[in-house]
Amino acid sequence: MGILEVKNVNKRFGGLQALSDVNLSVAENTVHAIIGPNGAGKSTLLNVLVGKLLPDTGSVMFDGQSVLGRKPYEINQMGISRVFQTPEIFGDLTVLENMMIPIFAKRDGAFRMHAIESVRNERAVVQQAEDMLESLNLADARHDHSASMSRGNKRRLEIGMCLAQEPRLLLLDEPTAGMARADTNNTIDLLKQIKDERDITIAIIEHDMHVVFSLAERITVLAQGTPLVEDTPDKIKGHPKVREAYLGETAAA
Amino acid sequence: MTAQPDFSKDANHAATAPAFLSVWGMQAYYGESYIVQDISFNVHEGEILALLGRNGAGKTTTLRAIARMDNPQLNHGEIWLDHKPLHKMKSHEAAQAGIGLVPEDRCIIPGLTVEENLQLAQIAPPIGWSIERLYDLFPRLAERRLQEGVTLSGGEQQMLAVARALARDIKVLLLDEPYEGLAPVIVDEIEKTLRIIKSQGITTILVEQNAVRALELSDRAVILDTGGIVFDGSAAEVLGDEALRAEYLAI
Amino acid sequence: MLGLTRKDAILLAIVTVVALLAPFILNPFPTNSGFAQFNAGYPDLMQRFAIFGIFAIGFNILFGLTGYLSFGHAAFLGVGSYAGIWMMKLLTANIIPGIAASIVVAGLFALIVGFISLRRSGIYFAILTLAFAQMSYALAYSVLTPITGGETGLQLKLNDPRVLDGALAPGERAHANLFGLDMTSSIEMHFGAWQFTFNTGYYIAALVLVLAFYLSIRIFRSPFGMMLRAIKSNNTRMTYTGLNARPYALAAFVISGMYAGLAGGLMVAMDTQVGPERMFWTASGEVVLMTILGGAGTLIGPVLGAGLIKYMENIISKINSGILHEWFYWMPDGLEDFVITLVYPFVGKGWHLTLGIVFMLVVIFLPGGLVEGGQRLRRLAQGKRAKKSATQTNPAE
Amino acid sequence: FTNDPADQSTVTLGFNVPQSGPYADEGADELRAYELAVEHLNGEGDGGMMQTFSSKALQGNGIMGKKVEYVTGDTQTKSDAARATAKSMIEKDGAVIITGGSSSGVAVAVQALCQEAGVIFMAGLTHANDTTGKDRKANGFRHFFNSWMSGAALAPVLTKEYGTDRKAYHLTADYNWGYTTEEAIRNSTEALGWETVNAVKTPLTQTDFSAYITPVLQSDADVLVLNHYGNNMVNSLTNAVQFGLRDKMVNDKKFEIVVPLYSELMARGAGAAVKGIFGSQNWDWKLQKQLGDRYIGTDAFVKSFGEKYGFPPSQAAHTCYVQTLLYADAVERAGSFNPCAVVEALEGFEFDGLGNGPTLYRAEDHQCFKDVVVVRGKENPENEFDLVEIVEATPVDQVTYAPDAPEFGGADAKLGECNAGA
Amino acid sequence: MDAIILQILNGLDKGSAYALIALGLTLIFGTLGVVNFAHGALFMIGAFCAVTVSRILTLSYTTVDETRTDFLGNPMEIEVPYIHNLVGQSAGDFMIDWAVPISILFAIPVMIAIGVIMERGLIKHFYKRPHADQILVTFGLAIVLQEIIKFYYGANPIPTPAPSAFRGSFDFGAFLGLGANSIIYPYWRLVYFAFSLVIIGGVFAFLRYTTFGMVVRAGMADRETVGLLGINIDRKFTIMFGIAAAVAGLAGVMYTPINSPNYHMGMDFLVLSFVVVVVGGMGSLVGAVLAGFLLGILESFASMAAVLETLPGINQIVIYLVAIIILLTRPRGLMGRKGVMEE
Ligand SMILES: Nc1ncnc2c1ncn2[C@@H]1O[C@H](COP(=O)(O)OP(=O)(O)OP(=O)(O)O)[C@@H](O)[C@H]1O
Ligand SMILES: Nc1ncnc2c1ncn2[C@@H]1O[C@H](COP(=O)(O)OP(=O)(O)OP(=O)(O)O)[C@@H](O)[C@H]1O
Ligand SMILES: CC(C)C[C@H](N)C(=O)O
Ligand SMILES: [Mg+2]
Ligand SMILES: [Mg+2]
Repeated sequence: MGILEVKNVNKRFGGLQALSDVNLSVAENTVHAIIGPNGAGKSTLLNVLVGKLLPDTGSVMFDGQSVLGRKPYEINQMGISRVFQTPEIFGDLTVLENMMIPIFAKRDGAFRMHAIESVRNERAVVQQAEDMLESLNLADARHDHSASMSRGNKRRLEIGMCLAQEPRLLLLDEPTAGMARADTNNTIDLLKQIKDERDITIAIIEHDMHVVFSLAERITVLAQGTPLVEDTPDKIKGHPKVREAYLGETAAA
Repeated sequence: MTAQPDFSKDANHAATAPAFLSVWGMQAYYGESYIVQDISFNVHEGEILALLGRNGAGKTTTLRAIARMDNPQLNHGEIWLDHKPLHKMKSHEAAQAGIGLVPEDRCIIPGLTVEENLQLAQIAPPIGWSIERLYDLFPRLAERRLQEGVTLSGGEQQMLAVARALARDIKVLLLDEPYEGLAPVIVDEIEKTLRIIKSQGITTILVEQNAVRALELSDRAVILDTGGIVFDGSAAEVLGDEALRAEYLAI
Repeated sequence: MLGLTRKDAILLAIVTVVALLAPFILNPFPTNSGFAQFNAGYPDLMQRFAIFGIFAIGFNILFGLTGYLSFGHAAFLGVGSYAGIWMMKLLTANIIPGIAASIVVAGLFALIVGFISLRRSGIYFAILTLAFAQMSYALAYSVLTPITGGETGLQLKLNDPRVLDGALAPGERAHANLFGLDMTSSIEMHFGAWQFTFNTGYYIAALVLVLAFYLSIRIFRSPFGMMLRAIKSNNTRMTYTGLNARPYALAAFVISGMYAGLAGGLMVAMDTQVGPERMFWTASGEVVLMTILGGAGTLIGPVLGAGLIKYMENIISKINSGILHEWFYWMPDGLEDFVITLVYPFVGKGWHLTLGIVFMLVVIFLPGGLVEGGQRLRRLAQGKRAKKSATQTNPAE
Repeated sequence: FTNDPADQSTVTLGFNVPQSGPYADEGADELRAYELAVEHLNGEGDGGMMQTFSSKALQGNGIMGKKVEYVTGDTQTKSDAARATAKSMIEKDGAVIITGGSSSGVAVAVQALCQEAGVIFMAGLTHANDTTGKDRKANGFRHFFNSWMSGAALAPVLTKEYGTDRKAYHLTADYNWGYTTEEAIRNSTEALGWETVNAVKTPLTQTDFSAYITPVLQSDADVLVLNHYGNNMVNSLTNAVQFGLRDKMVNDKKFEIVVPLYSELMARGAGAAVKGIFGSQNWDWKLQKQLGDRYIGTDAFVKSFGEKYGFPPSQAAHTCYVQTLLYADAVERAGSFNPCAVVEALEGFEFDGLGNGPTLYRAEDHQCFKDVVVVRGKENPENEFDLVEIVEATPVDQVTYAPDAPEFGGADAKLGECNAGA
Repeated sequence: MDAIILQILNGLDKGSAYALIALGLTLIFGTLGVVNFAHGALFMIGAFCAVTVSRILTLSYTTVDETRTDFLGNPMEIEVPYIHNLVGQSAGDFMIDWAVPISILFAIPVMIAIGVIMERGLIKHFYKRPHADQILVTFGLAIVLQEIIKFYYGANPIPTPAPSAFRGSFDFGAFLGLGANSIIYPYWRLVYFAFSLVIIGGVFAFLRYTTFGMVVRAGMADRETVGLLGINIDRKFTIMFGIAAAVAGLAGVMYTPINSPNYHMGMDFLVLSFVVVVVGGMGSLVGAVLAGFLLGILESFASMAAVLETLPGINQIVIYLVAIIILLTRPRGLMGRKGVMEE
């Protein structure tokens, strides 16, 4: 039994069957990639997992518990973190503050009033956030307003914020899109390192095959809302249907 | 400031053809921080120029400055497009003069359907490809024509953004990371489209993180680093220069 | 110090000192001079500065931090006032139970209103709060007359029970007091032509203001404050980081409702009367304007905004043509009349015009409110012209 | 006592009137009257009603030889704002008396404040019973008449004009003054045989009254009583006339509209709609001309006011002017600015020559008792100020009630002790 | 039964007033995203356009009539309108009588000019500023406009009657065969109702059947991008503002015979019209109009004595109560669009 079990999930948008009968099992402590053509329903699936969308039918179990019907923050508290396709960060806050918030959320749960203590006195949290920034190469920008960062950096920050929560399942929606090659490689390294260091399951959506093949242990190919195949990277690479429908000639080469 | 600068003297500019789009001494800033400092480069008619550099190098800033968006602001420099002074224009005037920008976050307009997004591009002259022709190029959009633009999948939005630029009769296409978020097959598609566009004589500036891919398509390349130009030459030159690639592009 | 950074501690110290010395600072002109009109150092106005300062500080905790624009905050102030005066009528003219009740009742009311209104955001939230406040106003004015005294409102009466106080001797009246210290009692001091009034009620209000200000600094700098700013910045990220934005916003709403209640309680403590128009939408609008005028989201801004509006309302509105003639008597007659015709529309009954113009000027030229004005002045004084220097480091050629 | 002007050559009066909000024009007229009164007290101008005033204590040399100065404030017709300006006049400007205002809510609030602070309050426009009823205060005085008096004066005239077999429908502004006025008119008309078919409360903030007027059309009422004032009155009356109420016949009688409390400014606002409508007033500028010298003082006042400002004074101006003279006179007679001495001098004071005929400031509740003027909107006005015609002046005994009348707080209503302050 | 019909009629009439006022507001507020607290002031200025026109028409010179006396006993001065000399006595009287409809011609250019000046001079700098700043600046402007009107026209309401031809009432009862005089309704209110429908329909058609509407909607959502497509959005916004101001002003002109205008009538309507717009749903013109009618009808019914007997005070709060219920059951009001003014 995987840590994440998706069974018979269906989702319609008006006349469009965005997800049809999706079954997916993600094994604990693996990196599972979901790839597929644009509009295949990958992001929709992710939205179902984090509680942003409610599927029409089907079940989603995380670690033996159903996530359906829970609020997004509850699902997050269960241990699922998500990086968005377009960066979602706290633009009005400094980079350091951005990093502290998930650490607080991790420590204190969904709601806790610390109305009187000072942020500065939360040394442990500040330290942890600083460390995280350091490892993301963002330490220099710690007092900058995060809104004025370039987009690549915003995305890195967001990944860092999710990692800082030490989730059990990390969902990444195209984490390296728009990142410079160097940073893409850094991100791959970062994710690998995280995976080595702690128990974490990663589900990643990505169109950059370099990233997918460097990280993934298993790959599910989604097309028109249905899983087409699920296999190891090597098998997927050679799969004729996948090559034709998705990879094309250059990427597969 | 009004006289058109003489580009031929500067060794840094390729002297193959008269410059079609020329950027000279441009400085651009947001608020009080100067991002792009004194850059000059030329683009020639019909060519594809790859504009490369790390995250935060100032590529987007450069494109936005050329398209005369409100931000960044220009504080020095001139931009000429086909004998017209872009630096004196507002963004809608620049657009009417022939600039088409596909912004990096796509900027699909909320509240409008796919088709309305395209129609919107065909209100102000000059108008380009018909909507039918665009649907032909991106059948996926034809299927989704009545859906609200912002609910499209990431890749579909990218197609819509490119299509929207082509819906206008543009002279220069500014593409900010057009491949981002697209399935490899689609990237191939768009690349093909770009070649078609090029063959029709449209000049393109292409910003792309996948440098190799971009360079293979381009005639020339400009590399930016922290707001300044560090390289201006032919695309083949970059592909051949290991050190350059390693230092500024990390490939 | 006190758990504050140096900068915050200095700010608090300045506020404290200004509050303590307000009777001097606000009365810069000798009593007999023509400019005595501009003196604001009399008890009632000083109390109003403090009370509306508290109201605005509280409002800013909600609006400045979370960005939720409540257009019905005056309801909490009004409800606080009613609760306060009932305590003073039923229990004792000592202000402590009254103020305590104001805070508690306003807090509870805010809890209900906030719980419902926070289900929506943006303008929808603003209209929900407005609707609650307008209903409170309308009901207090009419149907609830038995409880609220209707249009006339409530005052202390001779025959109020006041079970904790002893019976009054004939001829005596009940005075709002703090363990016998009469709110209305003042000490006057004369220095030559200057006169300064030290009023008990004002000092109590000022003390509460300083405490309220201190508390708001602590809230701003706390993790809670950071969470509130996070809500304003990106609610989506907030929820996908495992944080439940609703209770945070509700807590901020209730806290700011309690601040409003406290202000309402202090109002009846200083001046033992309540009327329903305290809850009318214009009163809610006023605190919004105070906060924006001073600088939303800044610590000191709301207090400045409150001060400016109350100053205009009480000082500019009282300048009548007689006073103008007194000021300009030294001019030649024709000129005097001309100047007075020019100035007259802006003072006295035209004070609203001046107010409107000030609103527009401030928001046009100082987008960050009065606080930004202060910052610009400081920058000017320090000769730091940030923009110039930036240009110079990047010379054009 | 508070703000004793003993060691000064001047004395400061506080004129607290609405200068913004819907009653700003009324406040402006009140202020004109105050300025005129100050002029007269200081011996400038023609002396106005000082010439006709039965008490001759005033010399035209200020009050007790001190030159009269004044400060003004804007009540905004809000009790909070009115108390703030009153306080600033007392605390900052050293006013010994506060006077003015144009609503009962404000009057009650400021009166209570003056009681606390130990200064005299002379009310301006306030018509609700409560001001000198259940909310009466030792330091507060009202020259203006009140709801009960309106009822007592109007009812006989109405029954005479319209008969005793009438069915009345009341629209009442939903606040204290509305309640007391409705009660007064109801009680006095019902006593004379009218039936009240319905009484509906309308929100103070209402601007369009059509939804309240149409049910009147449907009822079998044949008289509509509008217990409204200010914009409420202007709008409800205009609406009622638009809906053709005045042209209607019900129960074979011509439908009639009554507005218990008239005001010249409001009549002007309602325009042609006021024609033929009955109401009551405290005073009218044509009183002496039409009803003779019982109302002596009226012409003198109209003359000084008219010459200074170019139009006749409103009843608001009149009552404010009179209150100022009465205060000054009381100080002279008491020989002191001490509020308690002034209270003593005013209590039970009988006077004449101030335009209302013989008048008593009753000691028990500090309410003036005098004739009430019943008026009707004029059909063919001769000029823009000639909006109402005087129907009769109801003699004072018809409008006098017991100080402990239930409408006025009964036996519980107490003036309390006068307060002279610190 | 008659009572119900009358109350519905009333509700429709009142609703059309709300809808018309809210319409102008929603053009600026729901479409351009500017929280315009000066909208009430525009409505008020419209009303004073009517006052001004009737004052201009009655502009007079004075002759002294020795036979009559004024209130001080001096010879009476008689005013003779110049217009009598210009177009003759009867035509002059006709024009004076028709002052309100005539002022429409005057109000349209004046209001458009005011709207355009306001947008160019002030509002255009505030599109990107926070709503709070917009509130402060437009509120300040509203106060200034009010005070100017108060300075010149005073605070007291100024009666501005409808043309005498419209002063009577229409007998619906007889018309519908329900018996004479059972349901009568003033002509002018019917005119107002019809006028509202025409204006509302006109604005709809303009926004619906021209691309203008789409461009403005798009510009509101994302100015930058619309600029990139070669469209000069600033100009469209200015036009939009001018139209909105004209709509507000016309609503004001036509309203004057119903209630005498005074300088703060705008503020009295302001809050209500915000409520109507928001209940209708941000960004939806249809919603605003629907909400206007809905609230108008509900208010009418809440004013009935029978209702008030069971629920005292309901007339005071019905609009707010209904607003709360609607906003809680429908997140974006009746027909609001997603993402408009939700932050
Ligand atoms: N809210 C919505 N309403 C209607 N259709 C929607 C909505 N959200 C998504 N869709 C449609 O559902 C399909 C799946 O979208 P989804 O975002 O899941 O694709 P994706 O696999 O993530 O694609 P990409 O790789 O391009 O991001 C698309 O065709 C999209 O247009
Ligand atoms: N609106 C803004 N305000 C202030 N600074 C900005 C703004 N937008 C971008 N910047 C800054 O300008 C610099 C250049 O940004 P730009 O977006 O041009 O980079 P880029 O080369 O496009 O990078 P990427 O590859 O990440 O998109 C960055 O350091 C960024 O922080
Ligand atoms: C001014 C008064 C005559 C009427 C006013 N509404 C009051 O409350 O008394
Ligand atoms: Mg996607
Ligand atoms: Mg970029």
